Amino acid sequence: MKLYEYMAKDIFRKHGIPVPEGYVIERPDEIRPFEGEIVLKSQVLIGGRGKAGGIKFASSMDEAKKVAEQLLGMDIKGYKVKKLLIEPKIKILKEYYMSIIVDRSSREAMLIASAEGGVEIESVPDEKIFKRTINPLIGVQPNVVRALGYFLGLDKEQTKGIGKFVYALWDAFTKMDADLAEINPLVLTPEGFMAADAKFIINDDSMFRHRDIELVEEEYTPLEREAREKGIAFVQLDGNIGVIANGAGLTMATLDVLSLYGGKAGTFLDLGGTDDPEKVSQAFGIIGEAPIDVVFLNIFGGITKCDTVAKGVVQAIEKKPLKVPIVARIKGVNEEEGKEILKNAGISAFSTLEDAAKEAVKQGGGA
Amino acid sequence: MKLYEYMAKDIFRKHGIPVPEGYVIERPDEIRPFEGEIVLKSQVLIGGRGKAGGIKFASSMDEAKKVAEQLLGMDIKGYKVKKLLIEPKIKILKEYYMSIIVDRSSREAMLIASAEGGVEIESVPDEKIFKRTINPLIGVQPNVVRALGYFLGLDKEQTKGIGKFVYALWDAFTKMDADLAEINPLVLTPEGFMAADAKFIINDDSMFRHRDIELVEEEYTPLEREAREKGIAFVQLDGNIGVIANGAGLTMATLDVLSLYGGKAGTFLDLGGTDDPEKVSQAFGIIGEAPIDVVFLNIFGGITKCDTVAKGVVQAIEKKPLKVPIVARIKGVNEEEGKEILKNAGISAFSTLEDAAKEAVKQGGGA
Amino acid sequence: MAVLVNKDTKLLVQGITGHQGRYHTMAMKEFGTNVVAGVTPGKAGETVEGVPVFNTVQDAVDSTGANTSIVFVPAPFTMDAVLEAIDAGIELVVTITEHVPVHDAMKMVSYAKMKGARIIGPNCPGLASPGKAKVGILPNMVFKEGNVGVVSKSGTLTYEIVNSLTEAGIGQSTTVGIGGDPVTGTSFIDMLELFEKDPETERIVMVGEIGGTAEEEAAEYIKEHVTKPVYAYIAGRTAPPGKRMGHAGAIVSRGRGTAESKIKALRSVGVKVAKIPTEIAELIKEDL
Amino acid sequence: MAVLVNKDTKLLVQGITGHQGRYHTMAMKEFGTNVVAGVTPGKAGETVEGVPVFNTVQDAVDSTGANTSIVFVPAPFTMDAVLEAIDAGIELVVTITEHVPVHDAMKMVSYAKMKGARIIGPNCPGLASPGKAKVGILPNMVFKEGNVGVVSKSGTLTYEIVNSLTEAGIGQSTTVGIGGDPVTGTSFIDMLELFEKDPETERIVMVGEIGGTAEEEAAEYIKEHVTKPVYAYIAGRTAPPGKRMGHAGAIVSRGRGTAESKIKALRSVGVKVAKIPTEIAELIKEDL
Repeated sequence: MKLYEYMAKDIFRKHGIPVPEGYVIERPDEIRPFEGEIVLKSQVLIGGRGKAGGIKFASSMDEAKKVAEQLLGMDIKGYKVKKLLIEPKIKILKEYYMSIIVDRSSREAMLIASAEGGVEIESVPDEKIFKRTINPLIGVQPNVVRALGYFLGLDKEQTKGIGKFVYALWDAFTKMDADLAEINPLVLTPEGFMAADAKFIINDDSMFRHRDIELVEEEYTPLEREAREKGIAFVQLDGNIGVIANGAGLTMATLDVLSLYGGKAGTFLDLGGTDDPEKVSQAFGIIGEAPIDVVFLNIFGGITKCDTVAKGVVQAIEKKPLKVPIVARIKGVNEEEGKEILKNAGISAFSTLEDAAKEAVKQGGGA
Repeated sequence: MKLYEYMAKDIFRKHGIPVPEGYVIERPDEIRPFEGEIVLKSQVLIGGRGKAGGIKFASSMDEAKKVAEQLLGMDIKGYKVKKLLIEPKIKILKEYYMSIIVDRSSREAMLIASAEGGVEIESVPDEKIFKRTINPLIGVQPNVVRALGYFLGLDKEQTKGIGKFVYALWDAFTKMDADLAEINPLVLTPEGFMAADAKFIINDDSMFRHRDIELVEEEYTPLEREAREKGIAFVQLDGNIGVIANGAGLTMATLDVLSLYGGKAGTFLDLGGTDDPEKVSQAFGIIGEAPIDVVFLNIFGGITKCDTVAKGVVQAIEKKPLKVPIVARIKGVNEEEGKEILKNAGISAFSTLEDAAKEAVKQGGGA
Repeated sequence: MAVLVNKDTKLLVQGITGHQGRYHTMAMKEFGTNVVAGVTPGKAGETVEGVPVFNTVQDAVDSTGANTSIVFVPAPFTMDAVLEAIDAGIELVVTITEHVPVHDAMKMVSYAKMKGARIIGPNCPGLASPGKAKVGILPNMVFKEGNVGVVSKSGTLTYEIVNSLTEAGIGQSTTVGIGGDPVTGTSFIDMLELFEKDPETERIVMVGEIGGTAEEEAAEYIKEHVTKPVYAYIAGRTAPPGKRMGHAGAIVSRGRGTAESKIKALRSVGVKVAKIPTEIAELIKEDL
Repeated sequence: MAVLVNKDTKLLVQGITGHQGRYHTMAMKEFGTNVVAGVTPGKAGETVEGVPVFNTVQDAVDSTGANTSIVFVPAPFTMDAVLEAIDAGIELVVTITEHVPVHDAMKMVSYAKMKGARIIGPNCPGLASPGKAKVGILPNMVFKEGNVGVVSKSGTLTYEIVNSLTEAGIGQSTTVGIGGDPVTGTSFIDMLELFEKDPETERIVMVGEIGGTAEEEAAEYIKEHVTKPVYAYIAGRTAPPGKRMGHAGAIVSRGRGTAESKIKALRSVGVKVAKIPTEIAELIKEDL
């Protein structure tokens, strides 16, 4: 789950990472009196909000309220600004980049840092990026901090300062089950290092350990949110064919085969290993609400039998009929029985993915 | 460093292990008013103090003071009682044993427990002892606690209770760099589990991380304490030959060879890899204070050269002459030069350990 | 011979008294697997499908000599179950459970490495060597004994592909589902190494998907170390960036993990990449 | 061939700018060791005995291809130095430093196991293969090339024994001081295994001492796995219980770790145990 900047900074603060003293507002009149200059930061989950005009400065109450009015409700790349984080403007001597991620290749964590901060790390050349895997059982050791200090060209005192940062970031990363904990820019101020921005993704599978964290679901469409609540793996796409299949890999493959024949999927819905009629019903309920022209059901029967899934489908559409046609492809265990059940409900069922895909594309009005 | 029971219980308390609410006294009049019954426990580093009469109960102030008077100053197996730990008497339903030690064979820690508590664990038959190695990088995991609960015949609630104990003991063991953390007996009271006794040894090499812990040196003789302060590996033994050698293994071997010829060492003094005259001087200063009849110096010259050690020896005895004769065995690099230097100082130097040992035994009046 | 499991496999089922545990104990026995024990804390003394249940893995190992384990326990307790198996000396721990926290996965994989054990999964369907043993939830009827080694990140998609191989008369030596999570105990490379060494395996099928760079790394490995013909299918060509396609690992983000990159890397080292899953059987047939 | 070190050893000295580091860099070079790099944080760019110094082990490895390391850094920083070496891909880390906290020793030994590296020590004199290389602080002049493998918990006592072998005309393949601490990276058994496999080693000398049960475990191992003749000396026969004899591991406590028990165990599996250190050379001579 991706967190808003202010939530990420809360976590950082709790784990000892220095962040600017800020507060969150939802209305312009919540701005508190201030001296000097403040920064108003739109709280959205998408990157590049600075360039999109989502971050502004103000040096008087009047100006601040005007800016807040302008930012709140603004649309940034499809995300609506509902909250602003208000912080004093920081005096920045230098900007760095630092993050810890789960590294798939090494199956360990990875510390990434660069003296080129404030820009997307992807745009920094490799030789300017410090990378060290951190084993989860041993954690960050002093030699990693030393190597980082040398790489970034820091003096002894600064290395000590950034060391505290790394240990604290590791603490936040591990205790909060992060997929990613990123500080960009990590800024050097006259008072030392500070996290000027913060990005934090909590591993979805670990949320049961972090019930105190406010749920963020902005990154999902309303329909995706509904599916998540029901525990259904569902992604909304921009085509017009509603794909349901069993298994993530098979569902992806179904999308790909449709595309080969000129079709475009409007949904990715993975039934998983279930043939529970209730679950199948819920899945068809979700699909029914998506803006699609045809449903493409692709089932490979293994542990889940074709006929039980077919029965579930028929029950589901009897309970709440779909407004669009269904094209099915049924293969595997009890294939014939499954086809028969679907046929009786008026659903054409194919054996090969190719034939079914072609039919779905046709019914969807494509190619 | 072995801790007194009250120090061990302080550590336990800090790490969340329930212990009786007690306090330490050095004078009988420090006993505080109480209700019910109290136990007065002599604080000595030796086991078996209960059988030796070092633990007493009292149920009135008068009785308590009388008992305290009797215990304070008492001699238990050569250790003088200077402090008493005063605790309320606990209602004991059952006694268990639990410890965590550094296990040499597995190079991990080991959790040891038994339902046969209150007796020396060495006297408990193997099949009644629970043993599980705990890897230092992963720590105690829930499955270990489950297995322990089944082994001890605990119910689910009790297993939960003993689990808290194990986690807390692991915390104390690792954070305090223990060689051994032992609770015997670990008692089940109507209020749950509690550490009735406590034994704790902090790893000597880790003391630099635990400067806040009061130093306990009771287990050493005054001369051993002096040597420790000077950083000299010195052990006082009950023979009359004062052995100095370089290297722990060689010093032990020297003791053994002496014994083969009927002699008995009065000291174990390992010069280590040093040939620094100041260090050699200090070593001879220590040896000079030990009740011995002859000094046996055994040097194998390698990285340390025989002649430099010989020079150091001569300097040392010139500065402060020994009251007893020195028999030397010198072998290895610059052997001849070393022998010459010693000979000039009136010290007979042999090449073989056997010859030298025989001479030392003779001069010591033995065999 | 087959890789990882064979007739010497003595299987322990962790979480045997649950719905999945029970069902698959039966299915694995039907496949011919020697299921010797089950573990569910507090259920010692019961039996499931004739298999004795123990409180702890150590008890089960001591009583039955189990050397392989399959884990069905719920995600919050999976790491503990896997560590328990490793500590009891189990050499191969097949972890079926999905939704295991990724930090738990990292820890258990590191611990397994330290103790010389192998984990397959988490979030995987397990593995099957037809004619020998199955340790997993793959459907029994899709397999046929033969000489193609299959390694895959997917579940159902794998069954589909294996089924099409079987229908085409192409048997399999071992089929391994390594799981689609970001951190798994066994990688494509690990399996390629085993298949390359296995005298019974003549051809290798790799089923990948978007996310991460495991397929690209596998391509590098194939170039240097694999002499047997490799066939591949990569799912997710049309998945949009930033959207997680079911599996926790199946996401194209920050320009990494695209199907194009994987397909290109595999083709460049001579791997035949199929456009649709069932095409793999055809590609193999062409080469026979 | 010799075990663990040979002409391919490219040695890195951690803590090279300290007194011990400097002295032994020279002595190891004199022995013929290929010392390629040193590390002392903050001293990059300097040289010691002609050896370039780097700030980090990774830098040293990247620049020189070092594959073995010797650690002279002070005890409070030893674990960090060892972990740094392991993370940089060093395969053999010889840890000379004494007084390393035992919990640090346990952690670094576990970590090495996870990463497939070997630690010798801590608190050990290192190892020497005459005619090939020395990675340690053992005195150069006591060695002679030959076919006896020596493994010992001691320092000076080992030099004494090796010297007596050399004086008797008996050369050594490799001499390894594994250290006398309670937890060490390499055990008697590890070395027995290597010596048994090494074609250049014909006889094995084991120098043990009181404390622990490593010698008893070695006896078990010898019984099952060692075919070459083994000779032993055990120090500490007359050490009183409860008194630590210098080495952190050398203590007889709770009735465990006595010399009698060790000698008995070794004799029972055919090991010839010497009464005094120099007798080992005589026992070997009798067998020649």
